[in-house]
Amino acid sequence: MKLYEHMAKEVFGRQGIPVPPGRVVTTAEEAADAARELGEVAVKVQILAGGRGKAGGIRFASTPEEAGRVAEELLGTEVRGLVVDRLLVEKKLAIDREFYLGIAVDGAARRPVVIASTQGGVNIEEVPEKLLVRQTVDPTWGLMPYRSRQVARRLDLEGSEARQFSQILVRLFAIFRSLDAELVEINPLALLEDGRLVAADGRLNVDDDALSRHPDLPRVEEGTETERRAREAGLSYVELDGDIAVMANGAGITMATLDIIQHYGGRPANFLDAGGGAGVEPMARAIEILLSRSPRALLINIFGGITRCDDVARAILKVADARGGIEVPLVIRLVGTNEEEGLALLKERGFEAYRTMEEAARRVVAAAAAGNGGDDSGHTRR
Amino acid sequence: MKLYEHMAKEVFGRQGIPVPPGRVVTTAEEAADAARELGEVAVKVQILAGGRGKAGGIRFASTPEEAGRVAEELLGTEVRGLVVDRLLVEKKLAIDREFYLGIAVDGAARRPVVIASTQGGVNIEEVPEKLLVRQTVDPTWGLMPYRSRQVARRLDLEGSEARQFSQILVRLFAIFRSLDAELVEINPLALLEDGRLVAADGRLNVDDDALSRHPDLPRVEEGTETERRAREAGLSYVELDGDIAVMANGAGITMATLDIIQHYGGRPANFLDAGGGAGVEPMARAIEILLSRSPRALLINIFGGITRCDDVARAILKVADARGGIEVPLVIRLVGTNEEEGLALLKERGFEAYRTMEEAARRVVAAAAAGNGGDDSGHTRR
Amino acid sequence: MAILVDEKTRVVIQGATGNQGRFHLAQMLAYGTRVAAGVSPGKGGQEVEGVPVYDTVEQAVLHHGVNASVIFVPAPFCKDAAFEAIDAGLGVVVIITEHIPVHDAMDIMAFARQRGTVVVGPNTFGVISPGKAKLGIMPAQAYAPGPVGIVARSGTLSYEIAAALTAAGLGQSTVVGLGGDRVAGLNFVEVLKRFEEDQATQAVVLVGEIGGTAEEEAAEYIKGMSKPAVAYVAGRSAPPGKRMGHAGAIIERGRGTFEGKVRALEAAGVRVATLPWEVAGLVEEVLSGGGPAGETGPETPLDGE
Amino acid sequence: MAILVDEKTRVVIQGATGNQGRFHLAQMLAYGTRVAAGVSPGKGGQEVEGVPVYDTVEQAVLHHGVNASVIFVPAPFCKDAAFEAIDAGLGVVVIITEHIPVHDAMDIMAFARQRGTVVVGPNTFGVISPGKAKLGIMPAQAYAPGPVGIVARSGTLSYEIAAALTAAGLGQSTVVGLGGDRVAGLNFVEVLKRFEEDQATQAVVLVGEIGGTAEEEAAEYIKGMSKPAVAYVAGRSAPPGKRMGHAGAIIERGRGTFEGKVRALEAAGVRVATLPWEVAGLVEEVLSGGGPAGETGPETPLDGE
Repeated sequence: MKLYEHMAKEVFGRQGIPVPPGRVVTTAEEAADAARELGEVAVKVQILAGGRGKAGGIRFASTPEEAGRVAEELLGTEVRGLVVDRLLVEKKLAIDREFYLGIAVDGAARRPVVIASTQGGVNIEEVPEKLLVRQTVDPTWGLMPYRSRQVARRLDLEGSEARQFSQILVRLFAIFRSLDAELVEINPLALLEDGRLVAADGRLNVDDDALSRHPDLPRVEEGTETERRAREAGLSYVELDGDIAVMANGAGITMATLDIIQHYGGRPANFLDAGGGAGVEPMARAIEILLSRSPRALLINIFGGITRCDDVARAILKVADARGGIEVPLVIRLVGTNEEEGLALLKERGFEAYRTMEEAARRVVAAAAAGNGGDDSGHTRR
Repeated sequence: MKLYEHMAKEVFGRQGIPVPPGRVVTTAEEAADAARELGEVAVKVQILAGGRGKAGGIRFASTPEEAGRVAEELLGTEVRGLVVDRLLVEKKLAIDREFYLGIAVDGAARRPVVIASTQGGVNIEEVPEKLLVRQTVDPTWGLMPYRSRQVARRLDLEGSEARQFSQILVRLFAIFRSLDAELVEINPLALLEDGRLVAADGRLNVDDDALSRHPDLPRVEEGTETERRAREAGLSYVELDGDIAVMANGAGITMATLDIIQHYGGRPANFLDAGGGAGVEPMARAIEILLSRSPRALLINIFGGITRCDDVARAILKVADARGGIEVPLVIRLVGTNEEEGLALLKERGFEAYRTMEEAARRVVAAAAAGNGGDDSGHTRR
Repeated sequence: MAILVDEKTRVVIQGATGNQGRFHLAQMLAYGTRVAAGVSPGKGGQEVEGVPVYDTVEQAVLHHGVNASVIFVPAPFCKDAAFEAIDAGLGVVVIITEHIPVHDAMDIMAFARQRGTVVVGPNTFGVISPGKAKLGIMPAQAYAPGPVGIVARSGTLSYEIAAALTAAGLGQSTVVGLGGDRVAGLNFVEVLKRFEEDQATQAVVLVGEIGGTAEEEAAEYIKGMSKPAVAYVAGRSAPPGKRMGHAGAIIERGRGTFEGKVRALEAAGVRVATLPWEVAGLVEEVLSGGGPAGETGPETPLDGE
Repeated sequence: MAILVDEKTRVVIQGATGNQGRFHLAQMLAYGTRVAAGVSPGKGGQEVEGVPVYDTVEQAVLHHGVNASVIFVPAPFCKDAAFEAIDAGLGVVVIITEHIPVHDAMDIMAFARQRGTVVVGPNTFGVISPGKAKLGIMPAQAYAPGPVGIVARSGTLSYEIAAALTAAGLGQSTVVGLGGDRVAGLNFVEVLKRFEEDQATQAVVLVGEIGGTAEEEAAEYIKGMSKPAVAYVAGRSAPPGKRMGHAGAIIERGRGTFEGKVRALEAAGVRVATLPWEVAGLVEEVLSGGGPAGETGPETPLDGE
């Protein structure tokens, strides 16, 4: 779960990391009020995506009136495809230099990794390797102050900058660990003209699998309406821009299924992994969700391990019953655990199924191209 | 620093360890009020010493009136040499069995050690070894639930008892670590007739060296007035029941000095370690404290390492100046760092010093026996 | 021969009395795996399929000398269960459970490393040495004993590929699932090293996917391997992923893409299949001496020792 | 020969710019110790007595190959300093600082054990191998090179005894202060083992005190030692101590008393002095073949190798 900048900064501030004074607003009036209090301000759209500065999502205002006007212009617009419904109005900083500081999970090292640079800001991804300091941290004892001093040393920081940096890093790591973060990031970590280091931006992504341990954190929803419905049903679902809906069981096989469809010239409409031994009910829900997006064809590709083929068949029949038939060409590939039972159930109701991915993939691409699944489904399009 | 039972139980309760409902009272009326609320109660003196049950410090009362009467009788009395100024009035428990559960620092293992027994209660120290479970815990990862289940298993606990016990142990260990405890102890950990496990008593000793990390903990003073004054001066001081006051530098040499005095037939009045390179001021304070107890003689035994002999001499002279002379026989043994300067300073003012512990010890014992230090001090007794 | 597990492995099932644990304990027993004990806190004294259940792993070690565990306990309790297994000195711990918090996973891996325990998973289908032992949830009928070692990040896709190999008469020495989580125990390189040393393994199949840098690291190692390798990588059609902030991009620095992985593997002499069902054919080729495609291939004979 | 430290030991002083650190750095240098660097965060680039100061231990290792540290930093920062030294791979870390929280000490010892670092202290006077190297705060004039190894819990008392030995012409191979805290790094047994293996040491002196069980454990080890041992134990006259609750009593179970310690040592063949100044005489006796008093003494020749 990604937190908005203003939420991340609230967490930072509570842990003693300096952040600029600011207020979250949802109207132009509130923005003007905030500016009246703060003086010259930055007005920043709060969206769950990076690159908002380049996309015009950060503006400055010298007066309350200007702040109100800028807020008016930003609220309700789309920035990087996301609707702007809140702004962070912050005191404008007099920045001398911009550093980068992030902590993420390094899968290869199986450890947290600190990444830091004195060349932070919008172009951090292009900073040459030699200007980056990377340091993995053994989670056993956490990041103790001496480690943060080592990072500061490697960045060639000295004196007050080194001291402030070390303290911020120790606190950022404490946040990373205590909030089960997948990522915490301060970019830029701004060195102000008066010598203070301040988190000018903030990012905090929390591990979805650990959210139950953090009841006090705000909950932020992301994704389209359909993606949210799928998530609520416990399904791993991502919308794509094609027209062939796909359900498979397991992330790898689902990805491979999309690859194969594309290989044969088709365009997948989504990624839907119903793996992990889902029962009849979740699978039926999955099929309903796929059909709700009006694809040109639907492919169900199951190699049953924990997933039982008879359950898959029952899920298909359940949806067919509820809708009075499946309205788009349906191609089924069904092998593995309880295969015979599953095939028998389907056959009884006039559904056929393939045994290989190859046949099924070719067929569904053809069906989508023709706008008709033909003799496979026994059902007509809507 | 030792916490009172009621403070320990407050900590336990906050961490989810079941404790009996109760209230701290300082008057008979409050005790009666508490009993009115709680029903049948136990009235327990709050002192920083064990064995208070056997010493009559725990009484029971069936009615508010009786509770008031019992409180009246207990308040202001001495139990195990300590004045009773507060009582804990607790709902009386219907106890089926008494367990023991403690966590301490095991110096030999350099780790926390859990000690548990199903034969708890007042005679725990006599419980045979085979009925005790000891388990040291690697502090690296703390005490995880599986370790507490192992302890429960070794105690042959089952079902609900095992579950409750494991949960209490995990929480008690968290308290032990997070509060820098030297000792946490629940004795008895009472198994009630209704099957619940409850901390019927509680002990929590916090490491003095870590108190600054725990500003929220109450501060409890212990020891005599003089011991407190010494502690405030940063001195390690314990009163004994003899008549020869002793100041030395270092815990081992101080202990050895007491041993030697006793060896020659004398009786030390105190243990005072002014070690660790104390300067003139703290040493002068130390001598003042010793003299305030009106000993029959005073021995200052210094082997100067970090401690400088000239500082010792200056401290002695400072006290002599302030008091217009030292009023009891003073025997000095002074060797080591800056020895010459120290001896010269003393000599100038008529003080002599020995070079060996042996001579000095024999002399001070003789002086105390005679009630006169004679030619050594050049000063008369008060 | 096989790697990690074989007919001598004595297994304890943690979470043996839950639905998943109970079902798969029976399946593993039926396969011939030496499942000696189950562990479920509070359920000590019960039996599952005739296998005794204990409250602690310590007891299972004491009474049955178990040396490997398969963990089915729910995610919130999994760190505790894994620590218990590692602390009890087991050599191999297979964590089937999915949705384990990533910080718990990092802790588990740090502790396992301190103790020298091999962790497989989490979120893995497990490990099977066909005909010898099955520690996991994979469908037994997909496998047969033989000379091919398989190491995969994903479950169903690897079942598919194993089944195709089996159908083609190409049995497996051992099949290892690394698990789908970002932080996992064994990685490709560690498994490949074991296959390289295993006399029963004559060729290896690597089933990868986009994201992370594990395939690139595997390719580095394969350059020095004596045995031929075939790979399939899923995710060619995936749109540029949702990025983990700058830090994610910086960690991977352009690696982790489909093209990058395939390039690295091919440069190491690996035959990379375009479609999953082409894997079996490529394995047949390399086993019959077709050899690796790249110039950096091994100099030792290709069909093993 | 000597144990733990000698003329080749390259030392870094942590907390080199503080009062204590600065003073003792100079003293150690004056003694001939190879003090190569100091560390004080934020003070990198300065010098103390001509010794360069760095911000991190890592740099001191990089630039000077230091392999031992003496720590003078204030107690609240000591855990961090000790971890830094251990993590930097130093072999010996001497912690002079007193009043370190006991939980910090347990953490330090756990980490040191994981990394195989020898910690001396905390709250110790340090280690001196007379004529070779002094890592600590002991008064140099109390010592001279020679055949006696001393291991002590307390500082001043051991200076006293060492000075008496020196005055009697009995120099020392190495003198080790274990430190006065309940949780410490090296213990008696670990130091005695090193003396037993050290060719320069012909007899050992153990300076103990009441409390804990370290002297009893030492006695157990001494039973198997080939070299003679003399001991002094402080605290005979101490009144029954303030007890650490039941747990303390249970841990020690009647051990830890003066009588118990003396009994255990004598049973192991150790000559126990009643008064500190008797130690030198007893050492003379055992070195001239007087031998241990107990029946459980060693069978090998008594005057060492």
